[in-house]
Amino acid sequence: MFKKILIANRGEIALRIMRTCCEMGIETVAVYSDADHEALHAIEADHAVYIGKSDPSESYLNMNKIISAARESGAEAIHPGYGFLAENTDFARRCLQEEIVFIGPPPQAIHDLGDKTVARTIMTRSGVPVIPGMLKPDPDPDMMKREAERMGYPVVVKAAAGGGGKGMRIVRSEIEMTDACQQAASEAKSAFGNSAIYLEKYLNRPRHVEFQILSDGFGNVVHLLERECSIQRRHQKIIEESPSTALNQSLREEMGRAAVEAAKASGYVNAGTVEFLLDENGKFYFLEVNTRLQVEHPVSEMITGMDIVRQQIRIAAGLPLDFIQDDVSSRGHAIECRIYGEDPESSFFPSPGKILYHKEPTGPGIRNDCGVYTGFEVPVEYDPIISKLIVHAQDRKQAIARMINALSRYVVLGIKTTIPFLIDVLSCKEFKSGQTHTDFIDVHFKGWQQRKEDVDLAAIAYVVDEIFQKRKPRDDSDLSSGTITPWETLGKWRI
Amino acid sequence: MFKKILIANRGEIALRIMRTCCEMGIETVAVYSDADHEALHAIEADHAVYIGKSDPSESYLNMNKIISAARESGAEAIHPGYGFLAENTDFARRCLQEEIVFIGPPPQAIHDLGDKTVARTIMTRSGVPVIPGMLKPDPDPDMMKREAERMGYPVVVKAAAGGGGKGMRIVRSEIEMTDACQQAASEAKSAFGNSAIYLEKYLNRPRHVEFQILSDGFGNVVHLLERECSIQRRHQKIIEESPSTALNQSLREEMGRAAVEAAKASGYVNAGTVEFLLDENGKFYFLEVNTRLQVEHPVSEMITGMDIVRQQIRIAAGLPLDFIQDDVSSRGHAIECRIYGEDPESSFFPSPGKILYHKEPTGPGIRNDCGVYTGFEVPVEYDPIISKLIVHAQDRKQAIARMINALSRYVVLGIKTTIPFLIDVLSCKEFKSGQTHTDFIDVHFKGWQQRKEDVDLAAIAYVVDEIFQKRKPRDDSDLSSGTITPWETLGKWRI
Amino acid sequence: MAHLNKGEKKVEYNLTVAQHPVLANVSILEKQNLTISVNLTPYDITYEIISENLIHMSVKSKNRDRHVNAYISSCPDGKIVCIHGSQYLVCDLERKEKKNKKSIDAALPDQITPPMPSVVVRISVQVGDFVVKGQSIIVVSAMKMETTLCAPFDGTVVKINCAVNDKVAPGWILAEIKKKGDSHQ
Amino acid sequence: MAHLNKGEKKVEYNLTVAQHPVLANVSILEKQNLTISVNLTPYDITYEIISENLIHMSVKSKNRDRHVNAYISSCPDGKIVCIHGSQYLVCDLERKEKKNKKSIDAALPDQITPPMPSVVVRISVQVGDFVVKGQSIIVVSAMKMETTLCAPFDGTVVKINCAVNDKVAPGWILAEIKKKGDSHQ
Repeated sequence: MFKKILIANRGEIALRIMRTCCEMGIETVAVYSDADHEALHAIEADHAVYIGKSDPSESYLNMNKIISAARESGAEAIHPGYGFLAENTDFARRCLQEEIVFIGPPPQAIHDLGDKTVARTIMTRSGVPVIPGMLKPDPDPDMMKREAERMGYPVVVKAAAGGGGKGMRIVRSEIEMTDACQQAASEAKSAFGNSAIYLEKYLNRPRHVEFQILSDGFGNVVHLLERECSIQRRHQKIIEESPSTALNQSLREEMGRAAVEAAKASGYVNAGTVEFLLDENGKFYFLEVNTRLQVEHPVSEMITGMDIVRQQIRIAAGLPLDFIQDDVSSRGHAIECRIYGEDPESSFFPSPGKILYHKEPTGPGIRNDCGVYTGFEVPVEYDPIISKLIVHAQDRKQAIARMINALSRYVVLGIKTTIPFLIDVLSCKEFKSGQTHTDFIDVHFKGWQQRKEDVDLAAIAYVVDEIFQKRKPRDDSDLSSGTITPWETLGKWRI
Repeated sequence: MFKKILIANRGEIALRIMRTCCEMGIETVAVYSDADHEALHAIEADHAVYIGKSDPSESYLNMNKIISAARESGAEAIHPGYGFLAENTDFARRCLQEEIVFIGPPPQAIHDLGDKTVARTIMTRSGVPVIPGMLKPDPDPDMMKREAERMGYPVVVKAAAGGGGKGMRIVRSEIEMTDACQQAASEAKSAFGNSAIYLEKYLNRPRHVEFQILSDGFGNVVHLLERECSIQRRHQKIIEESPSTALNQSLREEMGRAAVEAAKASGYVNAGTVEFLLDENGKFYFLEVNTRLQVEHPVSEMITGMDIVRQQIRIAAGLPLDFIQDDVSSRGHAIECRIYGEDPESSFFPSPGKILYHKEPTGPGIRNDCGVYTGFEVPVEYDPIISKLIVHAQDRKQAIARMINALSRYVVLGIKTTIPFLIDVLSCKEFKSGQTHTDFIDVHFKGWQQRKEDVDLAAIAYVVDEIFQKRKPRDDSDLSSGTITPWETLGKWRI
Repeated sequence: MAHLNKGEKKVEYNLTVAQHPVLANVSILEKQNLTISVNLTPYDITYEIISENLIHMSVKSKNRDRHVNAYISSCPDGKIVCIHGSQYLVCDLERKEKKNKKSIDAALPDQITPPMPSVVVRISVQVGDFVVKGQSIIVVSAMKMETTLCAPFDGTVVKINCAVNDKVAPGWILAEIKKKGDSHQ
Repeated sequence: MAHLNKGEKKVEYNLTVAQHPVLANVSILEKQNLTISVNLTPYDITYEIISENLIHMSVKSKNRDRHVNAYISSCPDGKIVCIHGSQYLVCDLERKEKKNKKSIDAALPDQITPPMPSVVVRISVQVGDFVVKGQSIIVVSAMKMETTLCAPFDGTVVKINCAVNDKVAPGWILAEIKKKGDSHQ
């Protein structure tokens, strides 16, 4: 087993990986940029290496710096987390050359599955059902218009190298096509360094159901059941759960088999996720394979009792899986909510800044994978995820109640977060009845505004605080320098 | 189902019960004494009723005040937690008279099982094996000496009304008997209002293994498997785990059947715990039934996936169990550590005072049921439990690693706690190999002193803090008034 | 700002709570007990200061008796209060007025400024262009997300103050648009 | 207490850490970098003040290079430092001396005082009794636990300052014992 692992990431996922390393007796090496001198991942690791300026291209995306940090610190393996270099074929290849173990799939699998059009070809060949669409990317908007005409609108412009909803646009009529292509290509270029885009038919009100898979490179491939991830904002998941309310046992088994087939067909090794869209008739289509640890992996950990990061490290160290498909079973119901530093009243626009107060919920069945603390300045340069709040309970109803209570007790002051929005989503009858589709937020929560029922109480609290609280004198200079509070920006913002 | 429940307790257990009530949509009523004006249970409940002075007899042990609080607030049921009135027959009877549901067993069962000698008679009659000893209490030390002579030393003086190690003394020779009887009787009197004591044969190096049971009053009795609770200080558990390393499947089933038999024989209803001692030859003996929710119940919740408090409330509301014994299965391994405000370097003497800083560990597989916060003054009047830290992992080895890491990240400044002691116990090879007996701490950790390996680092941290930390001016008056820090008392303490 | 009439122990606050105007009249009765009328609704309050960021209150009104945990922190514009998971910005209007006099006028509706520090990705217009409300003017990128800054009304682009790849911050005026109505005046 | 020789930026501390005497010689090199020799062992240190209660340090010595999170809080006697789950009381001896001069002499070995606020349950001796080391003198009860205060040495009970059911606190001298040796002087 490895003695030292470098974690080429930051925030909550870097910390989550450290927890497992620590339990396995493996030393951890963090890397950090200028913005992350005081970040939790940098201070909690056994070692920490400074790798450059805050801009991702100068630090977390800079392969040379990551590789040097690994060399310098004597790390034998690199865990890339999610985002940054996690799905970068060149980086995986570079690790191979440098004889540092990349904790993830082999470069070829990343490459093939990273190009959505290649992936679609592989799946088609292996009999895994795919969504109708183009098998090759094309930069020409006119060509795209012709393809769209052929499939029928609405269609989706997607980045061939995409993932996480970046470089993706729904196009409902021809006049939107040129702009959508330009934006998607530009976003794809800056997010993945690859501007190639292609078209897929847009399914009406599908569900997003994915399967976690583990493959050990010795021919053993198992899946750890499904995650339902239909609740999305800006094409990015925000609530995930397992089991899915849409699957019965036979569909679950069928989709699980397809997921294992997809992994085998692509020569996949390590942990990955096979994503499907499920239509209203219970027909499912291959969407893509995420060749990395997913943000939502804890949902599967809670219901199966497994530690997926531990499995990743074991597989990377060349160990075979020590269990088979029949050993995997589901218990209870798990839900994950992503606590983002975003303003849900304003299209989930990022809300970076200093966290003036941070209190995590604790108690039975509550897990919070968190990357911040009171006083931490959430940087503007990176993904605005604050934490993943996960609950596990005996059934879905209990899990929902547990999550609502946990969210209500989660306090983050100083930046806007998704917490009040998530409480409303979990409390609504459509979510409670399991009617979750990828258009859920657009349909039920468009233009959502925070409830204002406690305005009087807030005024009362202000007054009591003003009169009776003995707080140290307010240091306005500290608060306003470099910090944008949501309210400073709101007045000037239009989108 | 109830609309409102009064919780006749304080601290972590009151909060733990509230969590479940809240998830069930049941309003909670807290009660609090002078010492608990700012206690977490009082501020997190939906309602809170002041019930008197800090001395337990004037508040948490005062039946009239608790009953009035329930009347006044309109609570339909009372959950007693553990300790205080939880195992008080008169209180359970009083609730019955007042037509308030007591969330616990019927008065007769509390009465019979509360008198250890009556309980021993019931078990003997039903064929549950009991430890050799007296079947009736006796106040006369000379009579005790004769009984002890007959059984052979060592023997244990026990409070007939006892529990939690209170009113219990091991007697190894005749000359210790008079003092032991006096002390045990006095402690029993003040703890349980009943000074009756009796003798049992002292088993050599037994393990303490107990079974959680649930009985619905409709004849359905199930057990939720075992908890191994051998690691005790001052005859009180401090580390609990499940599964037990001492049980194989057939012994587990045999003991489980005996536990269910014990519950049936005593007419038990609601959640309870049947405690056994297990000797070196795998023979087990009935020890006692705890007729309440146990401190260590989360261990069973983690491995079975059940919420025991929810089951208690359901049963009290007259609902039958909605599962059978075959539905109960164990997954993974769970360990609980009790974080006490005690000084483990000095015979676990209570260490009350103001918590100057409190940081709970969070992350995968970690649960902390906690009753305090930064700034809270741990009162001198009550049990010194700060929190129950529980971990759940795939196997015992992983659970131990997870617990050690969680403990290392748990910071409580201002009072002494069991944390550094627990880290050392979990790290030692005897615990790791599962060689846990009730004499574990006396044998392996007598006169334990905190490791001093980080003295240099502590000095360095002091210096850096002194020179560079911009802390608000120290308010010595605030810190020393009414607060005893461990260091103020240590110099003067001899025991 | 407080108008404290000594002897009566009454204080008046002129607040906005999440942009709603709120007039709060406070009477301090005794230790830890006060009444506050919020826009004429009377409340009877007892409280405990639990920590620097937490006030526990018992709030009685005609219909309800509630226990409330309010988490509070100061911020440059006032205080943030969090109750039951929802955040409210509470500002004292008189304090704000004072502050505003010192600071430069901020809310100019005919200017385009980014919501947060970001990088300019594309500029879709040129000086002199006539633009319609909602039309894309400048696209900026921050936290891995592109945001389009659109025209707030019909008008003419009179100035562009940035170039592609410029790092820009809130308050910086990236483009100025002369409103259609204005241009005819 | 610090001896600061200006120009050199050197400071010396005379500490006790968990009752171990520690002499710390500090040289401040530049921003966030210093060397400290602890009882002659040299360490090279960089640090980040993360919060009021947390200092993150990188500590290099001849053999090791460690990242340390030290949690710190002031207490009346000095500071409590928690590292890897273990707590250390760190006192500055010179500061302590000053303080001690002001306070009454505390550590009298021939007196019996309770470790915490408690209630006297039993008094096992009378004035004039000769007691042997370890013999039970007074039993007190606190936090539901009885504690026996025993004789620290052989001697004679010269005074008892409490009665059963008295509430007593640390520092109160409940009983005084004249040491055997002393009585023969």
